[in-house]
Amino acid sequence: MSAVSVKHLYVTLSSRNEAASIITDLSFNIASGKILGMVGESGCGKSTLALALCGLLPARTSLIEGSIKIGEEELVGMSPRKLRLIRGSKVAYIPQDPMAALNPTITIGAQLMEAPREHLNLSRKDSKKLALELLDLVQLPSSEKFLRKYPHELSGGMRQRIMIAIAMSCKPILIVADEPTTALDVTVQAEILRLFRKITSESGTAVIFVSHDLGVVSQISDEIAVIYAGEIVEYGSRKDVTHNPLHPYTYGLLSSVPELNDQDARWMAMPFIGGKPPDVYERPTGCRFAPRCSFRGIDDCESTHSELIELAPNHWARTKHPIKNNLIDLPRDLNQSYVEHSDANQSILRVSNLVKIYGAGALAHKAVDDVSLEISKGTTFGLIGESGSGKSSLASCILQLNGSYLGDITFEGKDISQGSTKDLRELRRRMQVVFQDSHNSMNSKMTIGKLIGEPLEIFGSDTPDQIEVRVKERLHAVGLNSQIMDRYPRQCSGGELQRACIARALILNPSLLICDEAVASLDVSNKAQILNLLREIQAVEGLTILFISHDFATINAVSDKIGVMKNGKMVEQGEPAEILLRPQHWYTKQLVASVPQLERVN
Amino acid sequence: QAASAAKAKPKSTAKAVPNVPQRPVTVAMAVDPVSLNPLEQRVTDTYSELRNIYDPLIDSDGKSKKLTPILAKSWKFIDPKTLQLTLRSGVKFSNGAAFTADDVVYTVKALLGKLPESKPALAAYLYPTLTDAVAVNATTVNLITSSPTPRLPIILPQLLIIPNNSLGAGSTLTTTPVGTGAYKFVSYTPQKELVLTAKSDYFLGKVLIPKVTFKTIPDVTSRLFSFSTGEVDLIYGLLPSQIRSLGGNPFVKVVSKPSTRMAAIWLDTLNVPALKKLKVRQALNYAIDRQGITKGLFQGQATPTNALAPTFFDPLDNKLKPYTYDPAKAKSLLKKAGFADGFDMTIMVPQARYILGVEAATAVASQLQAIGVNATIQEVSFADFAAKTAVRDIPEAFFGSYGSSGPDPLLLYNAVVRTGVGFSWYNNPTLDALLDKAQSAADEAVYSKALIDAEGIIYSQAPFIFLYANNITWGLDKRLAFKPNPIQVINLFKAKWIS
Amino acid sequence: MDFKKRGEMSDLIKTQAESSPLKSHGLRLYIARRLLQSLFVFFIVVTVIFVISRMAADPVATLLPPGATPIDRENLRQSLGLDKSLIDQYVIYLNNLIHGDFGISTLYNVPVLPLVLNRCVPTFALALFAILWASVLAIFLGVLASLRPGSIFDRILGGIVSIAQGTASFWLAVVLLYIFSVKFRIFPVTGNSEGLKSFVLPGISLGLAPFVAILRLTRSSMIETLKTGYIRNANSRGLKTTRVVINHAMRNIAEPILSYAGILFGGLASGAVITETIFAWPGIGQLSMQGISLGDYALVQAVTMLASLTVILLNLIVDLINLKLNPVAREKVKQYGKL
Amino acid sequence: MENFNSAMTEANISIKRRTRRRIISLWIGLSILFLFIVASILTFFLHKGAYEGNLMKTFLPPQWQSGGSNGHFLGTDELGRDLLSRIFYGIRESLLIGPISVILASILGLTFGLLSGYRGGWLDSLLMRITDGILSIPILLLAISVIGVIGASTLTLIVVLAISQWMSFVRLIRAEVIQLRQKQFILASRAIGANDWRIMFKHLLPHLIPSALVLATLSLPNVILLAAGLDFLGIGSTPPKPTLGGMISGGLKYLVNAPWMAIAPGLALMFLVVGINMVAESVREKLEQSA
Ligand SMILES: Nc1ncnc2c1ncn2[C@@H]1O[C@H](COP(=O)(O)OP(=O)(O)OP(=O)(O)O)[C@@H](O)[C@H]1O
Ligand SMILES: Nc1ncnc2c1ncn2[C@@H]1O[C@H](COP(=O)(O)OP(=O)(O)OP(=O)(O)O)[C@@H](O)[C@H]1O
Ligand SMILES: [Mg+2]
Ligand SMILES: [Mg+2]
Repeated sequence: MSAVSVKHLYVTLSSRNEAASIITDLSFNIASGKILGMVGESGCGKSTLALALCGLLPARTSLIEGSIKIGEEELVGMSPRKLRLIRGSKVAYIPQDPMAALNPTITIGAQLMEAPREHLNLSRKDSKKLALELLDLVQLPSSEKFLRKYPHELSGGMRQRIMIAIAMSCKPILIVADEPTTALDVTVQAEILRLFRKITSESGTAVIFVSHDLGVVSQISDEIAVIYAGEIVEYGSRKDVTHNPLHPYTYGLLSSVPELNDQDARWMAMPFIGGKPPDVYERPTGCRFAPRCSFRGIDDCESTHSELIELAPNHWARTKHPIKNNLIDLPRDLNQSYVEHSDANQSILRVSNLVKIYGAGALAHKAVDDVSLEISKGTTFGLIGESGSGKSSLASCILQLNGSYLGDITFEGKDISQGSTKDLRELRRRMQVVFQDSHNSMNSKMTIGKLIGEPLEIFGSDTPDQIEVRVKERLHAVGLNSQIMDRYPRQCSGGELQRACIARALILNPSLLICDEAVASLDVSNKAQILNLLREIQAVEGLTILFISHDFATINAVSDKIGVMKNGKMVEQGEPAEILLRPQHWYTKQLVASVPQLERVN
Repeated sequence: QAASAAKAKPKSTAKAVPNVPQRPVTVAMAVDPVSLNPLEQRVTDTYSELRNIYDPLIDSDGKSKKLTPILAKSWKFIDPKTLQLTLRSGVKFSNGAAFTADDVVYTVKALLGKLPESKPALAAYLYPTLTDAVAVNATTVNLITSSPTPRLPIILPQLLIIPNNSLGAGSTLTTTPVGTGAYKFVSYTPQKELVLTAKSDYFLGKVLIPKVTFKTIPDVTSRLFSFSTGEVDLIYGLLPSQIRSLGGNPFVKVVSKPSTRMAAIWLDTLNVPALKKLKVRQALNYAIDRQGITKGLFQGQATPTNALAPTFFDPLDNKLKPYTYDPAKAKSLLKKAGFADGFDMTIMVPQARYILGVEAATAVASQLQAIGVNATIQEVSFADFAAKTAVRDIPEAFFGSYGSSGPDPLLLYNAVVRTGVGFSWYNNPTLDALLDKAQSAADEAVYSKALIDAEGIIYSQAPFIFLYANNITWGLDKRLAFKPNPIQVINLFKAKWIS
Repeated sequence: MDFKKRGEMSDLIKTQAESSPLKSHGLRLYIARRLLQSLFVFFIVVTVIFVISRMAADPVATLLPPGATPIDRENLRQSLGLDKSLIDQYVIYLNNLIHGDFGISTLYNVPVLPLVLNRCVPTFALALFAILWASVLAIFLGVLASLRPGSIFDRILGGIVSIAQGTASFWLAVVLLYIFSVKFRIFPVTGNSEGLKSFVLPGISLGLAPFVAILRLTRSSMIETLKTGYIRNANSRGLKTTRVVINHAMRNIAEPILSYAGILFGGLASGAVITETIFAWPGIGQLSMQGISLGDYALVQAVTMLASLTVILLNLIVDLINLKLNPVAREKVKQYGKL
Repeated sequence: MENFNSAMTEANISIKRRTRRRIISLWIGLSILFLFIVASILTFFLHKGAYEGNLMKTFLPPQWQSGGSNGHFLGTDELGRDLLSRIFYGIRESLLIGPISVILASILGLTFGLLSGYRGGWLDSLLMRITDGILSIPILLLAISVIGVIGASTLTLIVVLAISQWMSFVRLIRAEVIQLRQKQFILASRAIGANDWRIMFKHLLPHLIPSALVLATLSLPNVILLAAGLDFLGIGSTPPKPTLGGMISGGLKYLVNAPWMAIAPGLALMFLVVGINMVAESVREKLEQSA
């Protein structure tokens, strides 16, 4: 018998004046000890599902219909009181951000012991014993001293381990983990994934693992459900789904997972699914994926809504036209391959022995420790490293946005460290930056048009009309419609906004563009499109790019040269292929090994 | 002038009803005593409280020239500048020490700042001519003045006698007063209460009320509330409207007595062109509806006046024809004076100082507006008021209510109309000459004539807008026999419970 | 998937071993820093009061009796050092303060400092009473309201609080006095001599404003706290609401409420001026009211300085308590000696 | 499906209801304020009744009570002045002084908060210590000290009230600027070469307006109450301007005989504050929702 069985689940949420059916007709089972990976783009209803399964949706504004059976208990229609007793004991929840989920003012020991004391009526002593066992289970030092620690004393990975320990504390039937590793570094993510596997197989707890990253899901899951616009579009064993995708959406997701070993990545356009999932209020009546599907129009799929069909044994898909196996060899749009820009030997930026120290005296902290690098004109330098390794610090030193530092930076043949205010102004024109969080790096109180035109306003003597013309040109170049000029940042999607950021950075025609995690917060398709765009612009305009990322696949796809940072030091530099195939430093080796990858069939 | 003490004594005790049990009395006061040292205060309330602990040499009833011997048996001028007093013997301070001439000398020296390392005490300004005191023998003392001061005895009631050598280093007088008075000091909690008990061997007779508590209640409404609930037995300074609210209360008695304070608008006749004109000043006086103010605002608890001094002061000319309420006449006078279109006149008035003072000033201003004078009022805190009048920084006029420090019109005139003195904004050599004459007149007839003439000048020259004399309203428990005094001194020596 | 055990453990060890450079004396450093800061703040207060006192057209005029002569005035001017330059006056003033000389009360003719200190106790007792009922009731009601924002209870309470805020405390005081003391004779009209009974009416009028403020603060910070990830997560563990509120949320709203203590006390000191006058309460509020109406500025200034000194010290203490309650801040202080 | 729909509508109603409630309370608040504003405007035609009394008609009770007079809806005071006209005047005074001082406070607060938060360093420390200092002085005592020394006038009152509030504005704005300063759009603006003035006034200021607005609406009732307190103590606006606080203090003396004299202005003050509060809360909720 399956541990968890969900049948014809409908979830409707209400906000403002409208009711939105977020999830429609969702069914699946999980056996104990198995992991179900739930994958889909942002806004497809993954988190809503996770909350519904834990009975955590606010009763007053949500409506759940259908059946959720956890063990023997039917959750739908259960009284709030009973639901509370189920939560934590039968079904546990692990959220994305472990820092926000732990109370900063209470010791982790107390937080670990809470649920057992509530649900199992354990005494203080017993619950402490249990807490120590749980620490052991999640491979943390099981000492009383550790129990007395506060969340802020732990690293992100350790906190997520604590969250897992808390979830496991009452030996639940089901753990729902909503993107539990998204906020973590790859190396830590790999550890956590291993831990999940170990615990489920040992304890028999079933896990629903929600993620938007098919790579991650394919590493951990026994079964995979691909969710799109509130419904499952494909459902089957891991192998079936990743090797023989039947639904075009699954196919698109699979093809946009970059491949590390791909020697040609630098020169190939990255595949992506155009468009974005439909708004909950405007879902198509026919196949919900139809507007984005390259196979649409074959039949009436645009008008009729297909059922989930078992197309192969235990492999369901919501389509009448499954993709053929032979198509699985991922096609590349070779029309758009890029030409290498020539002046490769002419150095545009040279950083030598850069040291950045924050604080002073006993509190001094070396964020960048003796880093040297050189970038040739028209090429891309990829900088990779875990969070806190000093990538951004290095970038802002180069941009002269970070106060004083030690060492020399030469840009376009000039030492820019001792520039005057006038030199600094000139530098701003020549060197630009795009940040990770486009919502944060755009002033929400100004229109896109004003924001993009602002550098011209500051530097140029252009009239407002001239500015408008140039802004329109740039918008066009980054693939945006000029109508967007009158919109405010919050009225734009992440992808649009990141394009606007790029337009803003490029409007002064700089020679060096620094992209600090410029695509990290975008979903796969947007990420691919932006990377394609950057490389296109580089090819056309001869732009030099310093590309910072913590994601190896991304770096691999854009860089001519890669630098790996760890604890402020540059531990390794070289050609991408070199680094990937023959990493020298132990950290680089670990990094390369941790990258979640699809097992692909050859 | 001297009266016999023996006469007063049997009178006070004879009427006592022996079988009424005597209970403590609680009195509501608006402010704390400023100091427990009688020389370091200049506030009626404080004097009132300390009067029960200390005795003066001579006492007065506050309205007539009649003086009562207390610590002094008799007094006479042995020369125009020397007043000789014969002291009572056998009087004891509450610490057991006997009262002698040395105590008087010490008190005067302390007052004038003539002790080593001392400066003039706060109350010294009342005695501008007093220069020294000399003990002749144990029961005789001479008070010496710098110029002839025939009316020195009238202001001596303000001088409460402290024991010899009681001030200076290690003095406890300011925390535990020691006096010859009817009551002994028990305790003082600032902003709460001053508690006294009856002295068993008071030299003027038996003290009936066993314990007196002066309770400080600053808020006027709370004061009324605590009286109407019986928390206090005696209260004064009730507002006219509060009298009505006590009307239905069968346990209390309300007594209204004319006070010595005369309310008037001081006019700056020295600097303001309009006010320099007599016709204007008269016009202003004709514009005031005194009856309206005393009846409407004061609910009858005030009397219209045309003089500066209270009617019961002596000598006073009671035949003067009062300024009537005649706006038409006022207007025509203004016109004659060349101010048909009026003029600007700001009237400064202190807050929370005089009973209904601000309200009265407001009424005056609106009545002046009715005859075309652009009168506005400017409320200031009493501290500001005092400061501004002291530095003579006043607008065109101010509202004041001046109480005489003794029952003598001359004291009043000297303080408010004599050219160049602190509270005078008027300059009239004829008047000054009259006042000088009265000042040094040892002969009563000369003195009276000069003062009556002076009054006539003040009346007809109108350097003020005369307003009213308001009553002081006392509330007391019906069963308490106590005679309120016009200068608001609460001496409980003769008070008693009668049922 | 070949993991190097070394790398994984090194990550663990790193975070544990990343010990702070200052751990031993960071706390002391912080306390010293805060003390100095408080001292500086008090210095600013003192300076502000000095500036205000010299803004008067003629400071002497307000300090002398009406009968004073120009000579008296000149003498006083000299003894106050008013004939000297403003800087000299300031130095003299500071020097006096350091020696505990806050000036002479013109009203009582004694040094003001002992005068004021002697009368602090009743004021503190009343303030304590007011703050106790106000905070206990306000926190209780505020938490209840925050659990279901928008519920009928919340809205009724909101209405009451709004009306309470609009009720001027001086108005309420007299109306209460009239109803409960005069009409029903339940409580004494004035004074503090009838034990707890005396505290009721002045306590209510004085506590009204803090009650409103604390209730609003509790409600809004509780609503914010209940939205945080860890509260939602505590819910996902199936804990009882009361337990979530008491174990998790209360701790987190303690900080904003405690941080409000300084401002609250300042408000109480202001309120005491009016309340004590109406109820004839023998404390510094009434004293300063007397000082105000009779122009005893030295007195008012001393009360002001002491009140703000109390506020400053309170803020200091609250900061230290918050350190105790907030391990993140504590850690930070231990490490860096500052927040 | 029947069930579903009814449940859905219920869920919707609760949200709709909340919005509707907000709008209702906004409208109630606005109508109260509108009435009060009309009343203040009426005062320009009422001069006589409020200032000029009829000494023959003192202490008249409200019109509906026995002994009440037709011309005087709420009765008269100790000088026979019409209480209603005086209350209108008092409201006008509150509605003038309150907003002006709050505006003054927010302008000061915005400027200094922006400088302090953006510049940081010694300027920030100094400004913060100064605000700490002034905030530590009990506001009534501060007001009393200032007014006691330089004298009461409408201008003094406004300045004192503004002083009492601007510190909270500085603190709020500063805290917000410090938060905003860390946001990437500031770094991004610096990267495109914007100077400090541009960043402060073009980029930061628009973000600060909503919270300044919220704080302003929240401090308006406080200011009005504080002004009433000062008027109660007799150190607020210069008399004989009728003020609500002054009328309460005057009226309380006659609480036993003429209770209307204290109760009417007290209620007017209460309604004024409640009205402003209702509007303020709605504005705050609205701004929070859109944020
Ligand atoms: N109360 C609500 N009313 C209406 N729509 C809602 C409500 N809550 C969420 N939604 C919408 O439901 C959709 C699904 O949201 P959900 O958070 O479950 O997506 P997700 O797949 O977890 O996305 P992500 O990857 O970004 O976390 C979104 O489009 C969201 O805008
Ligand atoms: N302004 C600052 N003051 C003090 N320390 C800082 C400051 N900025 C960054 N640091 C510290 O410097 C180190 C490097 O930070 P940096 O932001 O450069 O890392 P990163 O590699 O960009 O990390 P991420 O991937 O999380 O963006 C971190 O330990 C960080 O805490
Ligand atoms: Mg989600
Ligand atoms: Mg970074």
